[in-house]
Amino acid sequence: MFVQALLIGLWAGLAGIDQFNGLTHIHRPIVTGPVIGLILGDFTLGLMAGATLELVWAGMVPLAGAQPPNVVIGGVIGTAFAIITGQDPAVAVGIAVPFAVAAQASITLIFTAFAPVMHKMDVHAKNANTKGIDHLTYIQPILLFGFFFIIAFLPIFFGAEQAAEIVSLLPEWLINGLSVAGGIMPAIGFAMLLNIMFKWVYAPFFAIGFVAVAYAGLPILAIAIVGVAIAAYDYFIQDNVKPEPVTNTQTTIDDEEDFSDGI
Amino acid sequence: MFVQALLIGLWAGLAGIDQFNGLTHIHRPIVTGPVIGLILGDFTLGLMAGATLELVWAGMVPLAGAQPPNVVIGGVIGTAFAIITGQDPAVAVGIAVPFAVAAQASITLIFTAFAPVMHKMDVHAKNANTKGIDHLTYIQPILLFGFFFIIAFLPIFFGAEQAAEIVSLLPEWLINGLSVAGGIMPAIGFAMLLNIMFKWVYAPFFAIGFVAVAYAGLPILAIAIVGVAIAAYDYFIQDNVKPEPVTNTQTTIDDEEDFSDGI
Amino acid sequence: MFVQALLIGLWAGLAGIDQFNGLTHIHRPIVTGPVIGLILGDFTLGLMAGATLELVWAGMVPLAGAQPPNVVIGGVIGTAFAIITGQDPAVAVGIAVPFAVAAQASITLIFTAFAPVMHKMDVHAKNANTKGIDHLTYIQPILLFGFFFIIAFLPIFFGAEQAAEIVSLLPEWLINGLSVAGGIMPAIGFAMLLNIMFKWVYAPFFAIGFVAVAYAGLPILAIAIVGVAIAAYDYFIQDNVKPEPVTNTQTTIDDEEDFSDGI
Amino acid sequence: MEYNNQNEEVISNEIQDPSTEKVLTKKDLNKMVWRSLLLQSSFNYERMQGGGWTYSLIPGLKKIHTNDHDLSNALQDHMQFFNTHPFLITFVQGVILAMEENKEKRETIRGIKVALMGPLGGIGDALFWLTLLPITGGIAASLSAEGNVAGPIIFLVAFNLVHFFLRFFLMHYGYGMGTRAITVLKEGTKKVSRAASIVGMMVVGALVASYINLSLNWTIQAGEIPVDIQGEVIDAIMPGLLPLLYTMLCYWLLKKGRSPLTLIGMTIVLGLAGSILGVM
Amino acid sequence: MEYNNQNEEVISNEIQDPSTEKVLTKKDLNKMVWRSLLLQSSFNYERMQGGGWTYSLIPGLKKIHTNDHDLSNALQDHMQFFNTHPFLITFVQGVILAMEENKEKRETIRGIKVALMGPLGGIGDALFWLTLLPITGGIAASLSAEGNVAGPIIFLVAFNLVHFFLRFFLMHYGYGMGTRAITVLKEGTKKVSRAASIVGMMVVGALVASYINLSLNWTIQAGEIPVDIQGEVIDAIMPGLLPLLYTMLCYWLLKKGRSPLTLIGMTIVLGLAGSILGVM
Amino acid sequence: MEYNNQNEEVISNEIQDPSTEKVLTKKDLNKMVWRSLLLQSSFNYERMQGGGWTYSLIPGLKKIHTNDHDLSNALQDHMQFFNTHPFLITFVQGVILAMEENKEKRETIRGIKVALMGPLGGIGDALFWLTLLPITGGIAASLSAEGNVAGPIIFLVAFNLVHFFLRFFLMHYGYGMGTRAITVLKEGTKKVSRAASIVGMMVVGALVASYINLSLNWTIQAGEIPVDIQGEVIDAIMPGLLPLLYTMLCYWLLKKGRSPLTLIGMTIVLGLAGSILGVM
Ligand SMILES: OC[C@H]1O[C@H](O)[C@@H](O)[C@@H](O)[C@@H]1O
Ligand SMILES: OC[C@H]1O[C@H](O)[C@@H](O)[C@@H](O)[C@@H]1O
Ligand SMILES: OC[C@H]1O[C@H](O)[C@@H](O)[C@@H](O)[C@@H]1O
Repeated sequence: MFVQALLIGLWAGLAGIDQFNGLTHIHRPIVTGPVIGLILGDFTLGLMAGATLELVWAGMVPLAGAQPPNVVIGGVIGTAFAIITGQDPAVAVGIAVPFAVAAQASITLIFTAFAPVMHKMDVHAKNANTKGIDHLTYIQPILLFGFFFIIAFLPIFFGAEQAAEIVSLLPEWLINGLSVAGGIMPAIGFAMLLNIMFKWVYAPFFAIGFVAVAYAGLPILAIAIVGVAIAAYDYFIQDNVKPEPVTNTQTTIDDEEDFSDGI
Repeated sequence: MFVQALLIGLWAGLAGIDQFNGLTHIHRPIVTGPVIGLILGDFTLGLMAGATLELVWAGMVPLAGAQPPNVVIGGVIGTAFAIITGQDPAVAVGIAVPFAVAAQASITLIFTAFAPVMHKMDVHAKNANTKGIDHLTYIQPILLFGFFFIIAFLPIFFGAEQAAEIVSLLPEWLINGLSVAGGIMPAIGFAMLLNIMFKWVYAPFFAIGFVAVAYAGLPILAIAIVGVAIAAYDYFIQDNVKPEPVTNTQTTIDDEEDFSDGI
Repeated sequence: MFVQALLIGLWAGLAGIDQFNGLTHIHRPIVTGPVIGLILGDFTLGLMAGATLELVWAGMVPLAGAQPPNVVIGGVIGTAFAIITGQDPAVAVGIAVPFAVAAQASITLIFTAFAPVMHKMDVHAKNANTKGIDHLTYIQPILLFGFFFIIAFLPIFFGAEQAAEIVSLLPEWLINGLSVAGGIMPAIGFAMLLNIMFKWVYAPFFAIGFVAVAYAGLPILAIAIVGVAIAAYDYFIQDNVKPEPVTNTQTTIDDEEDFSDGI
Repeated sequence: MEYNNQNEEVISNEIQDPSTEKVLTKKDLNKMVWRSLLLQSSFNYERMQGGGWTYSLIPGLKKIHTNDHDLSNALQDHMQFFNTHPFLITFVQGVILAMEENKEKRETIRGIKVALMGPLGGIGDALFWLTLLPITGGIAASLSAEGNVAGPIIFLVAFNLVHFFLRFFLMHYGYGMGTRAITVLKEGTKKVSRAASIVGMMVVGALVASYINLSLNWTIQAGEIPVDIQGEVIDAIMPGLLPLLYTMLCYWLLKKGRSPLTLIGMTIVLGLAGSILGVM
Repeated sequence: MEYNNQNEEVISNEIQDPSTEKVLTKKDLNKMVWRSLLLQSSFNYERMQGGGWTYSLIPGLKKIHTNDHDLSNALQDHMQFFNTHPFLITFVQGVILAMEENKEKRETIRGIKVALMGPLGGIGDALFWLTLLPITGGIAASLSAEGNVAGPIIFLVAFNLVHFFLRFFLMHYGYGMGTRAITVLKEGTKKVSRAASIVGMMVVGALVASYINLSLNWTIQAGEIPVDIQGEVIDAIMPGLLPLLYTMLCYWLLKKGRSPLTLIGMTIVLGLAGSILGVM
Repeated sequence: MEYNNQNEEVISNEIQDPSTEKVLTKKDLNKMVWRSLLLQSSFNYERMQGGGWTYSLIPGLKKIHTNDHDLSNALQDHMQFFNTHPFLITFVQGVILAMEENKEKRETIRGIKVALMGPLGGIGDALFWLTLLPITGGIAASLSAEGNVAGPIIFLVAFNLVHFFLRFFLMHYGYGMGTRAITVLKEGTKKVSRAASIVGMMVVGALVASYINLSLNWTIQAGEIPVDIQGEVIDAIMPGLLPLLYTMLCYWLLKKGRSPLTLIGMTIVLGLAGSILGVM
């Protein structure tokens, strides 16, 4: 079992990277299913389990960074258990979901904890050290690889119950708390953005954008359209009302002065 | 039966014109009912059938050009069959509705097919040929007369079943397709309007009007009010920021010049 | 019973004042209950009846001047009858509510009828007669005292049935009519405000505020935020487009003139 | 204040005879009220009431623009898309005739016309189609149902009293209002035409989103997953996207010199194709 | 920059004594906090808290405007429609007193006053009537229900701690904020009064649509067809139409010289008529 | 036209080397397409894709800004909050690179970047996550379910055809569009940067209200009365109040010189506290 668990772990690691980087979507159950099938020696069952799990995860996609139950772990563990235990793929879903949910929480956690790395990057940016930025860029993918490897390896190697116990060691309040913190975190990003962008003259537009979402529930595109409309109007009227170039008058006066002098 | 069918056809033709031109509403079942009653020799039954059909068609009115099941054909055929077959007016509704729906489709079709006539009118407009416009104006009413005459005459003359068969000859996809086209057609009208009205300075207002309906679902009146508010604001600020008339200064300078000259 | 009814009346009068002036909230059932209990000799029962009635009236508060069933009368009469008749406080609610509703109607009536007093105040304001305003200010509290005294005294003294009869003498159409009038009345206040504030240049903003509530149902705060945003934008652009101070040029010209004179 | 305007040549703004005499008499106005009965005589889905609207104005326009160039300009302008409630049309006529008589800029006239037609359409539908008609019809029906011949008579009288009173009253009222408004707005014609265009363009934007009926009725069955293209995809991107895109396509084709007839053909083909494929 | 303003004479903008000394002491402000307890003493449906609001300001206004003409102007101005949450009133007092002391234009003061009252009304209702009161009341009730005399005591203490703390704190806070704001905005009084008026007018427009309770409860039975006049007709034309029209009617009558008392009489007659006819 | 701007020093607007040569080749652009695959490589909840976005631009920025001061400025600027759909990213890259190459003001670049990211995020999610993926996945699943090995193959091919075609096409399309737009907008850089900032700030305002997930899940049981703090109190005052306040708090702390790391610590403590107390 060790070799197979190892192979599955490696695949999960790759898929885990692909879920966020590359996005070729080899990480979806439809692909992962047959791959696991191959590893565990039952390609067709893997294919079919992958199909079932693909449908379960249809529409469960990360919007604006919010993580749904993890599709990689769901696909890998679901298929593996379907083949190992010889259960119907539909039953395997039940086994896969708690692991997928745990992975979801952990990734939220990783994305929360990763914020400080940005500040390392800031320093490199300040120093125009692009190599430094490049290097920092590779950290998270490696981390994700390790993480997905472990989460996939353990339950295959030790069996689901033992693995579930290990998973359950993560305290609820911590996971929940970090996920709450993750939800709030963009406020810092916006504050930093405002720190650069904010001028009092632009404050009214911030307010209008905010009200349009908070009260009227308009989607961002609608706000951007209205924003462009307002900006264009503003652009045009500033044009219209450009005061007559006074320089002209000034020149006349200067000429005048010269003239008087000349007398 | 021929004379009666003829008379009914004539009345339907008149009513058909009135539905779009004149709008005295002699075309509503409440009036059409007793008229058909008179023709077919049972005034009271016509009166009562008209009342029933009037209620059926209450609220079925053409909004923004969209055609409901045709009230003229519904009223005429409904009443006629109620009297001829001696059925209860309520039953007559069931017979009238398919004809009314077919007429609805056909009128949509006529209004779709009539667009090219506008381009004849354009030519006359260009040539300031008002007589030409006048003449083209009379085409559609005459057409409507003929159309309603036939649609009313046939089923009375041949009997409902035969007529229904004829009606059903129109292929579904054609009627549906033309009605879809009719729904899209105003885009051309707006494009032509924009072709004349559009300037980039006004584009922001187009965008705001569009967003206000598409996203916020505001009715046109609300948009017009906001539009007037914006226009008035714009009007006033253009006033405010009118640069001080430079002519004044200019004059002083000219005086100056004269004065200097005078020395 | 007379002394007790008198004491209860006095307390109701005070509470009636407190409901609108002072607002220390001694008028809530939670306080009124034990006080009535003391007066009628069963403090604990009063305390508990007060608790029950407090919960009944939770959330029944006057928003934007609209009167809910009167909490003072509800609390006083509810508690008193609970103690006198020895009924369960929950039953007392049923007795209290009609009186509370009658009091609600009467207060709406008082607030409607009180509008003319404002015009007395206007005269004093015009004459800068602050003493006059002060004196008029004390009228309504005194009136409320009397009103609440009577409404509380009568049913305790005569018993609920007799009192209910007296209450029912008020004709329905009158009470309803005055409350309708009260609902419309703010229009006069706004008209007077507009009479002072209105200028055509500001009309667009009035229109936008109106549309935002009437059509989009936005709350006042949202409108105020957008209003501040618009006002700020307007403030800033007026800044931007301020025509170059012409005085400057003017001065140059004057200097010029002097200079020429000097020659 | 130079907005690059490539359309100026479409309908020229220039007026050859700018004299602004009062030439319309009460009789002229009344004549045009009668003509307004044919407002929908050329109804079609491209311009809706544009033809009938022009027809209704002809006597006035002829008297105002004795110069053929100006008349042609006016006629061409009015021939564009127009739609409002048929009972309120005379109000628009009145206002517009006063402006024509005063030789306002075509741009201003157009802006006001478009700004009026949208709201009046909605108001008229609410007042007459959805209120006056059901009320008079309902009362008449309850009489007729008892065999009372008064039903249809009362209906026709009551309904048309309102109807014709409005037509005549609104023509003269609108004309008066137009005349008065003009005197007030006289000063800055450039500014007034800008204001009219602002409102007009907002209304056109709103009409594009509300008048054009173009949506897909198309659900892709991807294996077991149904995907509703209109509801789940297009509307998620932007509601009203298709009407907007189609209008822009038409506008672009017109600019490219394609004739409106081509666009009509294209639209009909589109409709038929959509119908045959079962996706519209 | 001449906006034709025919109302200037209603309450003159002119200040006879424009000296801007700091005359208000902490004691003065505290005195006006106590007066603020009578904010609703003259509550009525025409001006709501207008009378009590003026009453609450009197000591300050007298000290600031030693000139009778100016005092009269201020009093008349404050006597207009006013309504906000009674616990937040002292914040408005503070801001306005700072502005009065600085002899800001009446227009500006009015604009700020109106701009503040609307939002603070809603916020206060949410915070105090719908949160603080149920919470303190609920806790107290659960004590009282067990016969514990601490119930009412805890209620009164907790509630009024918040209540009176707010009154005093907000007065001084508002006054400080007003004073600071003024220094910032000093430069362009014309522009500031314009900004204040913009927000004020938007709030008034919003209040017209939300405060006036005028709708028909009237269903016409046209034969068998029921027509709900408010829901199907008026709202289809424009929601809030009746409040708007009635406000405009009142405004027009005031302009015509009718006294507000006449309007009150008219309104009561309307209410009674509506009630008797059963349509309101 | 002096807007008091205290932030100018944060990222300087000054460009030391303002020469605007065309230095980017097709190859450079393609290289950056490949880099764009790591857009989410540093994903985190503070700046989301800010790090990966900067990473993806590095080859271009280095070639454009040969001056270290300018390069540092650009890198710091791009390192800020960024989030959009990963498949549409190359379009933003293209536009921004064209602007960088043209040495537009940092303010303008920032405004355009922010203005693009919000709408493209929503559009991309609708098009790719919620449409393309379920459709290709669904079709493939129905093949796989029958044991047909074509399922996964067709899925990968079809999906990535669209995916990679878009990445390459949009990069060049965006770059071309950016270049063209610049020529049009050339004249008034001050006015263009103002316009960009207006849209950018509106989008940021909107994102604050929609991206930050901060609400209380807290019901106070006051005796028998349950008070839902979020639904009945906070939302009644203002929806989105907490996200707004928290953003303002962070902004204020940054201004006070606190480091972003402190803010992250604070946020995590807040999250944990909220979680332990069970109110978030
Ligand atoms: O919403 C835009 C974008 O946000 C985040 O970056 C991720 O959740 C992406 O999957 C998503 O497309
Ligand atoms: O909607 C306004 C108007 O549109 C079209 O012209 C027709 O449907 C009319 O019946 C309707 O009143
Ligand atoms: O709505 C604000 C305010 O309006 C009126 O003044 C009263 O109903 C108060 O109780 C309320 O707080």
